[in-house]
Amino acid sequence: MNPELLTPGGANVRAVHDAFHGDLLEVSMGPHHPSTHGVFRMIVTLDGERIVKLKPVFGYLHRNHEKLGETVSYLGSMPYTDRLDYLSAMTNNWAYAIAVEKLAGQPVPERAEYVRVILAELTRLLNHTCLAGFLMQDCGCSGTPLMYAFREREKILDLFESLSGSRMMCNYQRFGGCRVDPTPAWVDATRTLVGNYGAFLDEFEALLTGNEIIMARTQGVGVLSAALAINAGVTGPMLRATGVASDLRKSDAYGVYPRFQFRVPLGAHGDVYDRYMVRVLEMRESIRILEQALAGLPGGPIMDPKAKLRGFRPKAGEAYGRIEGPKGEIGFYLVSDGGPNPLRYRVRPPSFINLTVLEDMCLGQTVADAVIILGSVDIVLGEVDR
Amino acid sequence: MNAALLFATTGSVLETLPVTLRDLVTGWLPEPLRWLVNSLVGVGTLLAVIGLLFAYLTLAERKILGRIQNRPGPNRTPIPFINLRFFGLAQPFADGVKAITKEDVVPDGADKVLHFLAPVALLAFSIMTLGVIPYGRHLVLLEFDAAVLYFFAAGAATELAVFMAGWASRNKYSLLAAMRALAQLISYELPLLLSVVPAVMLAGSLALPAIVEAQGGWSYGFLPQWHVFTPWGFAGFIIFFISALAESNRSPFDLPEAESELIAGHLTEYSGFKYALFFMAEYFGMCALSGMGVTLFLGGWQAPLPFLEFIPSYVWFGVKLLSLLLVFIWIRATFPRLRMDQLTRFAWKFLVPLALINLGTAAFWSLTAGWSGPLQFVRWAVALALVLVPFTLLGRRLSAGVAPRTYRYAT
Amino acid sequence: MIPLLLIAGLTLATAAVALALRNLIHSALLLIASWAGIAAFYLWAGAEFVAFAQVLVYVGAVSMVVLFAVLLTRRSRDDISVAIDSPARGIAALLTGGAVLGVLFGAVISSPLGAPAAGARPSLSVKELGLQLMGPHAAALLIVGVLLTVALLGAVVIAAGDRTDAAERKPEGNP
Amino acid sequence: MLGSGLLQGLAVTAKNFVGSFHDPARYTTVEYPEVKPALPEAYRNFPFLVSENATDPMGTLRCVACQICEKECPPQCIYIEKSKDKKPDAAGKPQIYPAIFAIDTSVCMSCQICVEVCPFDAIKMDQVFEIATTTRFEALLLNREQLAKPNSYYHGIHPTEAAEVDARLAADRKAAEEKAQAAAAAKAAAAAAAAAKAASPAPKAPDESRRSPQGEGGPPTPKPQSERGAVS
Amino acid sequence: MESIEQIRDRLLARFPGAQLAVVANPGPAAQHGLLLDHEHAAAIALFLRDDPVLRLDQCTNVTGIDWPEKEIVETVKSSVPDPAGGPAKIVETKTKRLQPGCLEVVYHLYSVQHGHGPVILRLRTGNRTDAVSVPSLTPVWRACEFQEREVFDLFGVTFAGHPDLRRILMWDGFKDFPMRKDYVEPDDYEWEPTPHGAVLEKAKVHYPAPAPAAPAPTAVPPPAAG
Repeated sequence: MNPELLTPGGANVRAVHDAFHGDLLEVSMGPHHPSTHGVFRMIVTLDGERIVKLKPVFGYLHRNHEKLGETVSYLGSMPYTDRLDYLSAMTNNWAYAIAVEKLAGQPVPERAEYVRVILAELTRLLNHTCLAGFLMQDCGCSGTPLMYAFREREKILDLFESLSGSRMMCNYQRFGGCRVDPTPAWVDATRTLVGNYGAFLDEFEALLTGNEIIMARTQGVGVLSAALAINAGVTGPMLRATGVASDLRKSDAYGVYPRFQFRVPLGAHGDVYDRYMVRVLEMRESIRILEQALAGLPGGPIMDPKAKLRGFRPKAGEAYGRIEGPKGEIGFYLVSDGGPNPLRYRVRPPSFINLTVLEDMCLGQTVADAVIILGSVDIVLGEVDR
Repeated sequence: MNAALLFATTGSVLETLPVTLRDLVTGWLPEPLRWLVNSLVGVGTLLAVIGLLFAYLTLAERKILGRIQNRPGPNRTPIPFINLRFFGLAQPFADGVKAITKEDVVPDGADKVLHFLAPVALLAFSIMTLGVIPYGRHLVLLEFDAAVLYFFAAGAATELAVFMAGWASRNKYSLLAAMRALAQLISYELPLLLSVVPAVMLAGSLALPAIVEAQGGWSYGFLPQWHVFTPWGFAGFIIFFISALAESNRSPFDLPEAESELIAGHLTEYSGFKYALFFMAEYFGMCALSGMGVTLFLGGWQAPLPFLEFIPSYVWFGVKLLSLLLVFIWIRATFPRLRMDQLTRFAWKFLVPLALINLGTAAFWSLTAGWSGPLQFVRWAVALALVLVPFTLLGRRLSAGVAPRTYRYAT
Repeated sequence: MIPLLLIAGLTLATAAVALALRNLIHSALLLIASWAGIAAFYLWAGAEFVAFAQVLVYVGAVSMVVLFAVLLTRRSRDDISVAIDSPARGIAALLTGGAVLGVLFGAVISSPLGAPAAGARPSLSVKELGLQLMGPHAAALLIVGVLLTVALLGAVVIAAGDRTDAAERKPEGNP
Repeated sequence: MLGSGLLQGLAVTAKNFVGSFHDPARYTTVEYPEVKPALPEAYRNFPFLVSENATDPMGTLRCVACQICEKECPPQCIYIEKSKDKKPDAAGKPQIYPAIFAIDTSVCMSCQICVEVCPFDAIKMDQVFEIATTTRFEALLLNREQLAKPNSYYHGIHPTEAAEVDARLAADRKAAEEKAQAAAAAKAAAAAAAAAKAASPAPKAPDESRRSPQGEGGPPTPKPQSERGAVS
Repeated sequence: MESIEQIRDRLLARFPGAQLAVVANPGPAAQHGLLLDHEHAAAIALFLRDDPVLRLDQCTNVTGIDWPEKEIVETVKSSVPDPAGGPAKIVETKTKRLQPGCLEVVYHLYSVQHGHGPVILRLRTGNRTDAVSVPSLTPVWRACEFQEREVFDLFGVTFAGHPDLRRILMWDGFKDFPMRKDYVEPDDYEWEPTPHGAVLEKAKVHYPAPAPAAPAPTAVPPPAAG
């Protein structure tokens, strides 16, 4: 393990400093910058066009979500988890539900597990489609890929709305199952959506993947090495883009994932283009999982009959539950002292930790690249600042 | 027989309609005054037509961009008093009123004189370029012997105005963006000029009406002899079109106003009517360059087929101009932006060499004009080879590290 | 006659003001305006090709070189010494200025201009101009061409010089 | 060949441009004020109180001010004050009703936990989303009168859910009546036995009477769970 | 993957001087932790990361937990022989013990290479007031850089050896540590139409006399801006 990798910014910061000459220009990008995906700020030090130093600044959207978790009951925290990564509410709910079920040893019926997998994969489709749209918007397309992405996203959000009542703030999972049992009409609607999602992806890739300008703008930009990625706690598509085969659906095998056949795409260069392509290929795998899950959806109760809704007091103890969210490993660490409120309610935010390596990826690149590299990390400020 | 006669008569009446109208209006004036009023009428109609074209070009851009993105585009602005709302046709006037009424903020550190002068100079130069384009058989405002040189001389002066805008705002971002804009404009002026030289060489004159005349006639009865249907002409047109995109700061090259990086580039400190002036200048520049492209390569006001001659020439010019402008908008909707170094590398290492080689192809084409029979195919084959071979070689060198990738899967 | 005086007056005025201004950028821009004045001279004389060439070359390109030079070399505002620090230097300046003026004036007087040719201006079309250039003056054209290419190559070599240390400036590929 | 990807991209945008004129899938805009979006049945916005009928909303509120929703609401936006007196509810039994029931819709995040935890199906989620107001506090604070909506309205917006709730309530009511009849029958039998015993000496009368009033009390009202769901 | 006890024994063998203790997790999740002492923490972490068998190369989660002082009342049942020879009486003696509070940092380690985990490391500070320092594991796992800064920002645990220890979520001028149990939030009360519960006390402080205890919901807006 090269120790140089480990110090933040590592050797390459110093080397960059010594060789450079001329006066440096410090530019503050954000928090009102049009391309930082929300209130996120980067203090970038430039020498001419090249970036010499990049310090991210957090906290503009900090609501102290974890202190809130300690003052509200276990059930009361569920709607707040929708507001963490507000692009993928269903996976946040599932991660919180899995952690509490592990804390209280709460069994979950078959049908609920299948519905949870279906909703998680739909969220992955939605999140990766949005990411591709935003990334191309940062590359400079004037809104066309973003509009196509949002057109498809709306169809998935309509499914969530007809199931849980709200497009983005679903508050759908409960400890021991789900709140509403999906009707056969809903399952058919999902099947048709999944059926023609492949056609949309083909059209989307025809517009973007072969485009020489996009390839020129993103290939070889923001390279991240596998060793640094693992060591810096990077998870999700960003880690797989560097070639590391790490997918919690395979390694933790939580829920009913072992019953489905799906592959995990891996990148080779760890640059922005690989991160984009890994997400697009993951969407195709999600479609395969959805088809299998919809086919095998069993009957039975959606909620464990013995699950207590109110007065839920898990025994004293702690638990760390995690799932493979669209942005990476999203986990909840809960410590209970037997009371109705958790003693400690901790969220493991994937996009916050993936930003650890933002400076390493941006050094030596230009300002335009820094914007794209930030876009490829796929951050949502609700989860970064909590 | 009378069909042809009909064509001829109606064609010619419509053809010279604008000119007869003008003479009708100014006929009773004494000689020197008539010359003055004639040119004023000409300038007036040109500005009116191009002004309206600019207004509805902004609307067309937003509506076509909308339709490409599966949304309607602006359709809510009613006609003022009869509040009839159809397809948002009143939108440009609403934008105009908004631009005029918006407060014109001038930063106190700014250099007041230059800050005011920049948009005015930019607009003046781009309007000057419009004067020399032949819009129809008889519709030419300025008949210069060296019209092409005049066009590019006025075009080159716009860089000065961009620099003034960037410098006068005394803002770190706009200065940086002005530098980028200048680098881009200068590096794309070379391929623009080089791509025009073959057309001038083949037509034998720098006067634009003469160039259009040279593209008249149809070979084999139906194929129009426009420059674009020759190998060197097609390559020249493509290079001209790409450089025109860059010169008017349009889509793949709209780096100076790259929102995602330098906010609004050298326009950051402009608001209100001055901001609208910049946009007007950009659209006028776009119209002028596509007008030039149509004149040099697409046969100006020539009709595409012989029996379509009866439609007046300015209609053909309008159709071609609009189709070129639509391609501008279409490209803006599809392509992302190039990075600064890629943009200049693309100009110096790809467009300039291709344009130089294109000179050679055009020279070969004009020398072998006499060949006939089987030699025609040899001539076409050699010309095509002279165009395609360097294109593939340079293309491969340009996109050396860039290629679609295949991905492995972990089960 | 009046337009001639007008253009001459404008050109001289802009050039004079350009010298007097303290703000470098303003004076550079006024210098460019005076070049446009010279182009107006050509136009008035009927030589359109030369006028447009003047505008294209000077107002288009050389102005950029001047402005870039002014921008890149500006260290700070106060290092332009304006006052004449010693009387000897002042007299020397006057002498050289006078000498140059004398030579110019002599050339103007002795040139066989005679009365302004009221006759038809020589109708010079671009085609003849081209033929002249390629014919008798081909040698001059080629020499200027070679000179320009050498200058261009020189600029590239010098610029390449910057590129080598820019290459090592690029970090050894972040890990 | 350089540029083939670009041409492919142009082809896709052209297909979408042409498609937007004839293919509904490629023209998804709903021009809102003129065309109202079709809301799915499960759509929820802010809660409302269910009253049995529209004529006397305040009289027939299902809510019995048990304050479970006030405790369970995560952002604590519900404010209830119990009434001093009682009024008969749908089943005719005297129940406490909320003197003040206010929801601060500027704080409420429409998470529908109050609907889930309400044992009396007294509060349901509404579908009205055009709720812009001019003032920050007064207009956004909905009191009891503004919140109450009849059951028929509830059937209008959530038909299937309303049907289930009514079926369940009807079943509960029927079960309650049967129990009441059974209790009444048991009481009658006990009274008959007591009368028979009165003829003979009556040493055991007192303990029976202690048990019977409980029986008479009819179905015990569901005690509001005392433990505080949300420690504030 | 080895159980936590086996890991502890191997570590004790490897680092004889280290005081290691297994912190049992009573809940059904049964994820037991390993309490490390400050001196050997970094060395043990480096060993856990580079040991071919364990290879815990990914530190996914770093959390702070605030354990305030707790008064533990132990009831000890002891039988006291009755001097009068009768049956022994059971006497309950209650001993009050003040368990000292501490700030605890929990690390969840996983192995990407072998796919196993979590191994949970726990580091505790001396107390909650002055001895609040803990050795930083950022030099071992870069993942801890931002998360340790967050624990410093919200709990006040200073990490010795952290390359860039600054506040990450709160602004630099912020003085207190919000996630501690005894944190008192600033009195930025904004008028609420229906104050109840905790907000009611604040409402009373801000609108003592004129407004009734709980202003009627349809009350007129507050006399002065709160």
